[in-house]
Amino acid sequence: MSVSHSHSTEAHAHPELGFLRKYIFSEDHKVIGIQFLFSGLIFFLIGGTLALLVRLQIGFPQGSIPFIGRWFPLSWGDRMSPDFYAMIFSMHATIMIFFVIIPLLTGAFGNFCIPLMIGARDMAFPKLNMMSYWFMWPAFAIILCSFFVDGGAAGSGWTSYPLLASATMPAGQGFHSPASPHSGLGQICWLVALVFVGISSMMGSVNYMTTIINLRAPGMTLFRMPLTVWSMFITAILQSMALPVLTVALILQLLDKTINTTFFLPPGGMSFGNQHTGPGGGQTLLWQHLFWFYSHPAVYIMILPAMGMVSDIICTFARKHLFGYKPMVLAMAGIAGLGFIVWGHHMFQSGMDPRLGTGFMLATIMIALPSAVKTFNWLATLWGANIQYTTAMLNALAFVAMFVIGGLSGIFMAATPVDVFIHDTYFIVAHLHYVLFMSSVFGIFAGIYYWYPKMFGRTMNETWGKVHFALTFLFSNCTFYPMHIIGVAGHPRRYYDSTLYHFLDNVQSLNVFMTISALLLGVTQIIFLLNFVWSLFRGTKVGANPWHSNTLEWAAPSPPPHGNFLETPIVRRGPYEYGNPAIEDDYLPQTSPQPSGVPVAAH
Amino acid sequence: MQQKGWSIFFGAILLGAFLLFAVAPFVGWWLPANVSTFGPDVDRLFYIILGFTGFFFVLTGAILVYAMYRFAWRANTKSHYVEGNHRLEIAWTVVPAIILLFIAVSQISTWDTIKYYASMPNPDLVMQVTARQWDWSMRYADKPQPDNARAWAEVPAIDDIYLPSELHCWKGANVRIFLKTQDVLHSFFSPQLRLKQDALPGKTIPVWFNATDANTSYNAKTGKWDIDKNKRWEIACAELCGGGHYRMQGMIYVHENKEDYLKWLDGAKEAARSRQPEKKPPAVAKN
Amino acid sequence: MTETHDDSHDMRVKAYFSVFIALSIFTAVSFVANWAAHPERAWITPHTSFAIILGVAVVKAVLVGMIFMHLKFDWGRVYFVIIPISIMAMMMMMVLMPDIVIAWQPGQEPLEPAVSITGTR
Amino acid sequence: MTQAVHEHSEGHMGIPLPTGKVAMWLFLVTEIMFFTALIGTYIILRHGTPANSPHAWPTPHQVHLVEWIGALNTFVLICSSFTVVLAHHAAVKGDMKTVMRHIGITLALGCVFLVVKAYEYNAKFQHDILPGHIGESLPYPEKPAEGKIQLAESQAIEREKHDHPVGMQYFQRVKLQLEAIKKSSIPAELKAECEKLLDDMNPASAAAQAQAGAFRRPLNPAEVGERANEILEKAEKAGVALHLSPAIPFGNLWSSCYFAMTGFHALHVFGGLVIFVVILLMGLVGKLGPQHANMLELTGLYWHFVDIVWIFLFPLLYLV
Ligand code: HEA
Ligand code: HEA
Ligand code: CUA
Ligand SMILES: [Cu+2]
Repeated sequence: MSVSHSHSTEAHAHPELGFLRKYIFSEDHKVIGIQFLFSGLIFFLIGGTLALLVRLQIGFPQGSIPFIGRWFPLSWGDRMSPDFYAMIFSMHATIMIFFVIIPLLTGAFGNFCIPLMIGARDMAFPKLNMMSYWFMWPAFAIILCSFFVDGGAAGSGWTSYPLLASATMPAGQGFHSPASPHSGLGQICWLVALVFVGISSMMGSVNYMTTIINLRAPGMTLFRMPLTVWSMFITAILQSMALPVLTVALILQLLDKTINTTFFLPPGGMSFGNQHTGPGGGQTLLWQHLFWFYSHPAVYIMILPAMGMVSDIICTFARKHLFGYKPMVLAMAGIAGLGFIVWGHHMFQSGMDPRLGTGFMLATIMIALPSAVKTFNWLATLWGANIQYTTAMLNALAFVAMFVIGGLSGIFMAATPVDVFIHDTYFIVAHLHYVLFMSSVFGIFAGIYYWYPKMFGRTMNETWGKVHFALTFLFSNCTFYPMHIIGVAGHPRRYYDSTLYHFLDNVQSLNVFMTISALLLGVTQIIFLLNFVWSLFRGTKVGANPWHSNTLEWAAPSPPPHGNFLETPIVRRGPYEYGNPAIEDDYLPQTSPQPSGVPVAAH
Repeated sequence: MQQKGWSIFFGAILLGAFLLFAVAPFVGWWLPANVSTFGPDVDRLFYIILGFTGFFFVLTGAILVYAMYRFAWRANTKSHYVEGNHRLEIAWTVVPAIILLFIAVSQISTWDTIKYYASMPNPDLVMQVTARQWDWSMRYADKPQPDNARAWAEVPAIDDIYLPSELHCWKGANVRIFLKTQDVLHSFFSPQLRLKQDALPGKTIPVWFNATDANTSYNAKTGKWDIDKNKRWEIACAELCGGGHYRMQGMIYVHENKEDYLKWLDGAKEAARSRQPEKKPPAVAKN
Repeated sequence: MTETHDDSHDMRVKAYFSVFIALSIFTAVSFVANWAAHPERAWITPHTSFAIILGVAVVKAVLVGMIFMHLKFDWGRVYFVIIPISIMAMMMMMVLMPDIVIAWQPGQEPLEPAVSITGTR
Repeated sequence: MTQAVHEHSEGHMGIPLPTGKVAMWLFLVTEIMFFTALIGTYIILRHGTPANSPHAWPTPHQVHLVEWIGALNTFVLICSSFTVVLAHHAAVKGDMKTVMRHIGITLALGCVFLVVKAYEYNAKFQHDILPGHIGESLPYPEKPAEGKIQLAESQAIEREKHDHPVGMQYFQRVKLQLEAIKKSSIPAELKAECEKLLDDMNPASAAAQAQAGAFRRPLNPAEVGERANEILEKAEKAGVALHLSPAIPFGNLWSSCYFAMTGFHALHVFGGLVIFVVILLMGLVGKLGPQHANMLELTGLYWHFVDIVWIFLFPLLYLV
């Protein structure tokens, strides 16, 4: 039970905090959110750079990269070794998911938006909130150091399936793994780092839920909350239920690796050439169950907040009331609920009982339903709108377009017989980048462009923002769309060099094309980086509500002071009163007094 | 105008995406040849889903682009004020629901055929494949159907034949493979047979297929069995298994008929016998 | 404090005490049930004993939850937390059952599990 | 430790519960899932072992688990739950002295629990019932009939190493342990038994005996396990503790589960004890007052949860 001091007593008389308390060990949710934002973006660069290395290898399997050998002794001279390749795509995915998307969506936007959008002064437990950020630091440090430990960082994919990840020598023979050089200390670092990420997220989610349940401003009923808050709420619920399971799985694997427990090692142990593990007794498949029990809900953790944010952004710039507010909320709840019973779709070919496969398939395909409801409601919101093409809006629209592609490819894999062919091919890689990169990341970009003025009091440069958007949209499609095609041709994923295979001869040209697009995509991000930093100091200053938006955060000054609101806002209506014909303006903030002649809305 | 430009930009990219899928089959970027009895079913289901998803892709894309074009910003106008529409909500819940249910249900029987142990046909040929870092160790009994195949899969017999990474069978044979692994997870993937199955440490997993086309013939000149150049059917490993994952390659030899297979088997036995002495485990004394 | 119940404090202590006694007795019951099912005695079948022991554990947990953790009073305010999590917890264990426990195992196949453990007794 | 004081100040919306309590319940949700995953893992792994065979799950006796000690610990935790709830009750009434006394008792009971646990763990270490240490034998096909195919004696062990490498690890472990036992002071009879086993494990001496006429082959790990178990049984009867790894089917898995589950439970108990110490210290410096009733309730919620976990762990590990 962590604890907070009362803000009600000191709300209007803040003692000036020192630099350290104000910007580093801050308990202010906005500062913590921005801290998450900066760390997430830095890790995005690292993860992205790794992705480019991955692409280089696939596009030019025989090519050489001069600096690799100098930095990382494990590689083969000027070329990447296959082990090294395994390491970089594993770390690419790990960093992108656990150190970029989740911290950005829930950490940065969750922290920044929740209290502001429900009209609270801060999170329920500011100290806990601070701790949730600082518990990320051991994870940051460990995951970065793990590149340089003996054997290199983890290299068993972001899924870290045993036994490749977990095989160890018998007690007393050190932490080497007979399975792969990366499964020794590097894997241990991976596990420990993720445990820290998990603890951090768990603290965050308890805090978010409590805040949303108990600290809403007067008048802010549940069904007056903006979808961003709803999505954060549902995400927090997902996290609090799913994360502990991952934590257990991580700890069990950690025990397997360090003290020779046998949770994932089958009876009799396994043999690697002339090296052998200790005795066994457990079940290899158990890890996959525990892992996906978390990680499937986790993919919704990585999309729901983006969906919520995008809904708000679309409404703001479409100047239109959200179409079907309650169905949207129910759809999110439905996705979350169903999300818990579909994890087996990652395991159709894993040797899981095929009868379970049928059940998981039915559940999985049904999850397209709430997603359909969301998609059609977005489209209906745009219908008859008055769309302002700001950078934030463009990114949000791209989210909608790309999520449909990513979601529809999910249906192929959900169908068990088709998945027999498609599983672990580039079709999956295409799917996951469409939903993760092209949906979640576009959602994040949209959120950054949208809330930037609230965070820093200045807008980002719109022109460069649009250039960045257009190029990103173009190149990311060029990078990831052809992956569907090579997936259909059977190109397995996680392949260091596919030119060995006769049936893939045709598609190598596409691989080269994708690599070039990916490099251009990487260069494009420099525009974003420069725009972001430049605008911090030189962006146009703006007032409290530059987008003429309705939600509560725009009622606070930009950037909001400690304590957020000059006076506690009173909420009088839902967040989507745009284009109401009964009033003169085309928007009506949640806090504004009821204009005369307008009937009070039902909710 | 600059406003409407964005809808064209979106439209162009979505159209490009659509066209790439339309063109791909004609330039060889598509499903590999299909030589398995259940393969056509898999492909049919693939096309069914492609049809539905293609339809919804075009539908949503068209609506999005049209709305972006039609409802781009105009000063001094207001958007339509609607909060929702129950009938529409129900419609776009129920229609996809029916389609999705149809998609889901249509999968079940094919899945059943491919994977359920109970519905696997009686094998004409039994073999046991052990995956390991990084090759496939194929074990053949000295006859196509060993007695008590399941037990044979567990306990090697003395006259078994081991071949690294070469899978031999004949056209039309119901082949059953008992799939094992010696170390980590691997996955037996044959694109042309539309077959994929992970090998799970500690378990023995039955897999079956029936090839509908042959690719192997006897070359009297060299005395070897040759694969047709245009029908090289590779086995790939589809589950990350360490550094050599990408080169864990196998080759499928489908003989014309059982006679050919038996002929090949005899040859293989002969070859194995001549290799025998060095291969045996540490000295065995017979008395 | 937001306890909106109206029973007197002494009633509460009484309730606590009875729960405490009940818990102790239940512990003894499960111990005895196990003892009685020991192969040497086999007064009851292992299944009966299993049912008793698990039933007792559930009852004990409910007692602690309801009385000690004040769910009796707070139920109306926290049920929306507890019900989903209970379903989730049960489901997680049950869904794994068919897979790990019966997948690719005897019954369908003529042989013992792929790896069996032999003879040390 | 003060309380969260956002209780509906300024007319905030929310459910009529103190924020701290909401958060505590939500925290318990994550804890429930945590232990569900652990316990679920155990149940599943356990049911995944072959049932109705002699090689099923180890019995408590095999792994030196004493049921009544577990029951005693259950009782200890129940008592402590009772005292914590009394402490909260006293705090509501403002009787801080009683609060201190009850928290003190709870702390003591918690310590008793951990001491008993430590005692149990110690027994495991003494008997070498640790993950990765226990003899787990592999499927040994029928022993070849005498005279049919015989391994050259001196190479038998080599062959074992090749065929059953994991068993050989146990083989080596027992060998070292026996050598240590040989040097210790135990009843002569037992010592002789150990020496004999050691001798039989030695391929050289087996070969020597074979030379002398009687056919002998060195023991394989499964047989070593059998013999080690016999010796252990005799030692137990004689009241001697031998540090010798037993052979127990699925013993490694059992001890993995046992240590993981009870270990994490014990960590939670320890966490609770730290909180109690803090409360006591606050009381000692006079900072504890009726305003802390809420905090005591939250502490209690946590402690009861830890109790409930044990209520399930006890039957699952010791009884069923
Ligand atoms: C944000 C992340 C995210 C999201 C939202 C999703 C969403 C979905 N995913 Fe995805 N998935 C991943 C991230 C995500 N996934 C990742 C990272 C992996 C790979 C993990 C790894 O192995 O490394 C993966 C892998 C993966 C697999 C495993 C493939 C394999 O390994 O063999 C499957 C299989 O069923 C699947 C299915 C689905 C489905 C059905 C949805 C659905 O939710 C999608 C629903 C949406 C729509 C369907 C579109 C909108 C709807 C309409 C326009 C209505 C009309 C449509 C119809 C009638 C069809 N995903
Ligand atoms: C949110 C998650 C996320 C994101 C954003 C990305 C982004 C990208 N991913 Fe990744 N990816 C995954 C999650 C993600 N990926 C996952 C889960 C896997 C599965 C891993 C597994 O199999 O275990 C995967 C696997 C994966 C593969 C398959 C590897 C294989 O199976 O062999 C490939 C290959 O092309 C790839 C490429 C890319 C590319 C080109 C990007 C680009 O979009 C990145 C663009 C961003 C940048 C480039 C950053 C900015 C860069 C600069 C500013 C450059 C300038 C700086 C310097 C030069 C120092 N990813
Ligand atoms: Cu074997 Cu990948
Ligand atoms: Cu999934």
